[in-house]
Amino acid sequence: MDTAMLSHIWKEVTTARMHIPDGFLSLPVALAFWVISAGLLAIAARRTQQQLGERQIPLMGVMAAFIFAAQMINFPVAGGTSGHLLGGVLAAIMLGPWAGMLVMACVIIVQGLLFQDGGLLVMGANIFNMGLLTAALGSLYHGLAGRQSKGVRLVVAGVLAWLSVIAGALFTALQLGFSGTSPFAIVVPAMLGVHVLIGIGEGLITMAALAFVMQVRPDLVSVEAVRAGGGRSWVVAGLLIALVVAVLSPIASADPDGLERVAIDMGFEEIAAAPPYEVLPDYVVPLLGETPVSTIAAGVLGVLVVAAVAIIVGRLLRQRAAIT
Amino acid sequence: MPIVHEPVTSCEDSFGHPAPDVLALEVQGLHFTYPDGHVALRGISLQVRCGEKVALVGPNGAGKSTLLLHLNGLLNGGQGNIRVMGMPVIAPNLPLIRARVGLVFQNPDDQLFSPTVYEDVAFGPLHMGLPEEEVRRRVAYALTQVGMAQYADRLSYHLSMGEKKRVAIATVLSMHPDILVLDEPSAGLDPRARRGLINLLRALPITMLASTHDMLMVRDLFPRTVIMDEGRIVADGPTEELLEQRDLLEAHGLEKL
Amino acid sequence: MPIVHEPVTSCEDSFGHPAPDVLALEVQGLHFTYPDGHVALRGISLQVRCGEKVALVGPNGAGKSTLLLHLNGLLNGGQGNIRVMGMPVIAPNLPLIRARVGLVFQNPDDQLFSPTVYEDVAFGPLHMGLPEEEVRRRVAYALTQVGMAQYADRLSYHLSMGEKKRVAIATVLSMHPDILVLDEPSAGLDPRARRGLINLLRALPITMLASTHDMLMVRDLFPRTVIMDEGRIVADGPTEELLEQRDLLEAHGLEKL
Amino acid sequence: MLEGLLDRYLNRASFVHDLDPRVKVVNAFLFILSVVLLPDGAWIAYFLGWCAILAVALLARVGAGFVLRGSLVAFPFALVAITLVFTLPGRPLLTLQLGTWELSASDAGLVRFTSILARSWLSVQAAILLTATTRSPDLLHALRHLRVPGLLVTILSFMIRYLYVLVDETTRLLRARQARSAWSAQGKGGGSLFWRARVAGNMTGQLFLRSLERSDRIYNAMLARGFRSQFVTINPHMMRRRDWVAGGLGICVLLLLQFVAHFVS
Ligand SMILES: Nc1ncnc2c1ncn2[C@@H]1O[C@H](COP(=O)(O)OP(=O)(O)OP(=O)(O)O)[C@@H](O)[C@H]1O
Ligand SMILES: Nc1ncnc2c1ncn2[C@@H]1O[C@H](COP(=O)(O)OP(=O)(O)OP(=O)(O)O)[C@@H](O)[C@H]1O
Ligand SMILES: [Mg+2]
Ligand SMILES: [Mg+2]
Repeated sequence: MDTAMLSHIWKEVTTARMHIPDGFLSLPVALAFWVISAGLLAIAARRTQQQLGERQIPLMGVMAAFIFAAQMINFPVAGGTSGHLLGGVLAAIMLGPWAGMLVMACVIIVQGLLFQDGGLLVMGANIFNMGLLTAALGSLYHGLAGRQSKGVRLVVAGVLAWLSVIAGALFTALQLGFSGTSPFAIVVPAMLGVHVLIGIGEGLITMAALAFVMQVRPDLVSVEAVRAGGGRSWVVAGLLIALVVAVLSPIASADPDGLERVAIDMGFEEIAAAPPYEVLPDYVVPLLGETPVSTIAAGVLGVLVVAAVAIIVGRLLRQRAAIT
Repeated sequence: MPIVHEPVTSCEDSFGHPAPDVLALEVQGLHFTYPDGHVALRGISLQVRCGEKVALVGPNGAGKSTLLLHLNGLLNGGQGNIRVMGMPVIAPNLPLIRARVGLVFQNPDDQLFSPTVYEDVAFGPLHMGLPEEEVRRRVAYALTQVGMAQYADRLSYHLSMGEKKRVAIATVLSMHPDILVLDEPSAGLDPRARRGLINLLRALPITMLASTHDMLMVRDLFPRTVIMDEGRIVADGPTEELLEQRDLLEAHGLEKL
Repeated sequence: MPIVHEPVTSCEDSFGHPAPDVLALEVQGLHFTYPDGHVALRGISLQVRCGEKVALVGPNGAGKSTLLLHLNGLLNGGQGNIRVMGMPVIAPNLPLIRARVGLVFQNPDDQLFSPTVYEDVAFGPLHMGLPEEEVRRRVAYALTQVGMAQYADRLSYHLSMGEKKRVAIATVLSMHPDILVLDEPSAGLDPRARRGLINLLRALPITMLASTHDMLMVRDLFPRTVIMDEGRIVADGPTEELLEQRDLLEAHGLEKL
Repeated sequence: MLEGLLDRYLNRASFVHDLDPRVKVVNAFLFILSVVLLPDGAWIAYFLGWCAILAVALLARVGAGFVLRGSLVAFPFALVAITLVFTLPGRPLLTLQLGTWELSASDAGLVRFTSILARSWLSVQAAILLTATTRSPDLLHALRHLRVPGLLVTILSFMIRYLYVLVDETTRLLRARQARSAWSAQGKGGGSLFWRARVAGNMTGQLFLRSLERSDRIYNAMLARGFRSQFVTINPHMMRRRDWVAGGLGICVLLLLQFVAHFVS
């Protein structure tokens, strides 16, 4: 393996782009997420059509190309790694939740279809993790911060962007676990651990991009524009979907391997053997435990925590803004 | 730390006077092939002395932009040698080279990515880690040079094309480069803005290499012209003489005025 | 169904011969203000006869593009009247108007939005509701007119700038327009491609109105010139005469050649 | 720089290139489906699947090397599954002593890990063959005629068209930033982490605004040519006999794979 390949691997591992290739998800999991994603996409397409009409076609097309291209924009962090954008939260903030979902789905479809970045059969899962879920989280922005001061809005956007990467990673991990491709006890904490860090880049870029637009074209992100974009029902819908998926996918999973008991003699050293897992916090695994039930619970818990943090942060910030 | 193979020279002698005998730029046998297999440069050799203003002309696809991108190491991997102020353009030198070669891109929108004019012009000095006082000084200097001093707080995004061009030039002037390299500086400007730009470039006391299709500008501004075609230099000499040679111009897709 | 206030005329008489006395375009007292409050047009009146080739020049921001966008109803809401081949440009007439006025935008990348050249040129005829057979015929005709017949299956993205410009013109020629309206057709072309475009436009037997900064092209191609500045028409007459008036040109940011 | 990366289509004249894109899309998708359904350790079936890929690659004159090289993209993801080797219970094959911890690789784990890798690798190669032999407009036509919602396909076709334009724009932006990323002779430079992130965000925001304005201009260009809410296209593809035959043959191969996997080994 040459250095180019190594650096490619390192880049893949240290970016938020968690495109699952074909073969890594079991058929039931892959199909279940195809169904969920297709359903959500159908709603998104209809709602965008209602909002934008015929203008939607060039707008969505160019915006999807924009997200694709924006994912190339990086900034050096340290040790040869760099921060990247995934873009789901940004898209949802700028374009509204439904249009954001549509745009993100198009990005992932094209990445899988034309560039083999993510598989075809597992595309439903990839669309869900990196597109629908992230855009749904982004839609929280309008409810939480739509009318707040500029600073509060930026912070909420940044936190949501950070959470979106974590949520995407969590679902990726859960899908891999349910498919029997990787033991829950390793893949969940490892993915979460890595993406808690990677998500920071997402948060920073999203904040700065939003700040730029606020400064240069304030009309695009004004309160009025925001009001047209989103509603509170979104918070509930997004959460519900996430929960349903977390509960249902193990049932859909026909592969019992995934629920296999994790070898007890497993330690952290072999995790450390693979570079990306170095950042794994020791305390996560004991918390998750070793049984399938607690793993499902962990998944559900993860979703709830992510959502709760989002809401609490938003509330706190709102109160602070009200005081000042 | 940077590797510099030879003592760094400057276009000013130790008394701060221009030193016209120093080689600002030296390209030797440069070949370059794009990853898709397209051969863009087939052996370019070129020397530019301090203080010279040189035009680079030739049809679309001649390789002009490709050559310019090599001058501060944005493209590399081909054969041949490039030296800027005596420093070889190799990876370890790049951080220094980039302060010496100010590259101005064709579309100023690509170059102006900060919200305000000030931030755009300050990017280079800030990246060089200069102290804040010095950064301010340099921004003021650069904006004054291009006649945009009162624009510092404006949003770059809303400037007119001609104003953007000027700011784009200021963004590299603030790094105090020895050589200004411009890719199609007059493209997209109306006649008035174009005239203003030509006057500005004429007045700037700096070495200059500019690719362009604008033969009127070449005649008015550049004493020396290099003609490229298909990745080669096909002529190099005083502009006046070259512009007289109708056959030469026509063979390379250029027009006699 | 379309409302047409007067009998539709055509630039060809009933025998298919050119009819130079018909008014192709008639603008009367056109005012326009952008939603942000910027006044772009302040009373434009202009008549173009069938077969005329008219240049529209003036500094950046004069309102040239704004005027052109009005001609097929992409902008409206201002005061004043516009008629195309006798038809008022009002909402119910737009589908007919848009087939009569072929608008070629400045940046061909904005105009060529389909994956392949063929699909782009077929877009207009298809959306006019023509039968497939006729669409194919028209695509072939339009591509032949601009000398790009063998490019039908190419991807638009991979074309050179000059080729893109030609295809952009073909995309409106396939609609058999009476008037070709071009926004800065020669921008971004190298001298050779520019020359090719000028020859192409000269050979097209069609009424033409083109905004441009390219005074060489104006001299070579357009017998009549209209000068705009700050939303007004400040001069209108034979190109030869206008190009002689140094004061007039300089007052409006143009250059005498 | 990115053009080679972006354009996966290989312009060759071959039987495979000439097939109706619908046949290729359906066959590629079914192939992946069938590969994913292969059980662990069905080595013969994996091998036969690979032979099928090779045969198509040769027929399409794209070369096995091209397909192989491209298929390495899925490789990093293998890291996710490698832990299976050490965590699945089974006969220990190899024991590593790492400090105080003992790692043992089990046979079952190794089989499962290798099987996942093999299936993924085969799937990626099928997808690469599809894009190497089908131009993106044809791919989109195929999707449209395979009843993918027309709106989505239209948006995708706009996206692909402007992908190239925006990737170029971004490349130029990145270059312009890089060109000014100098360091002082004292070895200072780079700016703070937050400043760098802010610059990246500014670039993103600027690209967004430019894209938004571009979409307006495109919409104008569509209106100017008579667009009225309905997108009209012509169907350039007709299923011919050989398309049906090729499609049928492909499906037979897939059935064979399943048969071999389940009954032979
Ligand atoms: N990224 C790339 N990948 C492959 N080929 C490229 C790339 N960029 C440019 N080329 C090709 O290299 C050749 C030289 O391109 P270059 O942009 O240097 O020409 P140029 O002289 O600047 O032309 P122009 O006057 O149009 O700016 C052209 O044939 C072009 O198609
Ligand atoms: N969408 C818009 N909103 C507000 N103002 C606009 C808009 N588009 C153009 N303008 C302004 O209207 C004026 C006329 O613009 P227009 O584009 O018509 O000029 P132009 O003559 O075509 O200039 P150029 O030579 O630069 O193309 C300019 O001052 C411009 O800033
Ligand atoms: Mg160039
Ligand atoms: Mg204009």
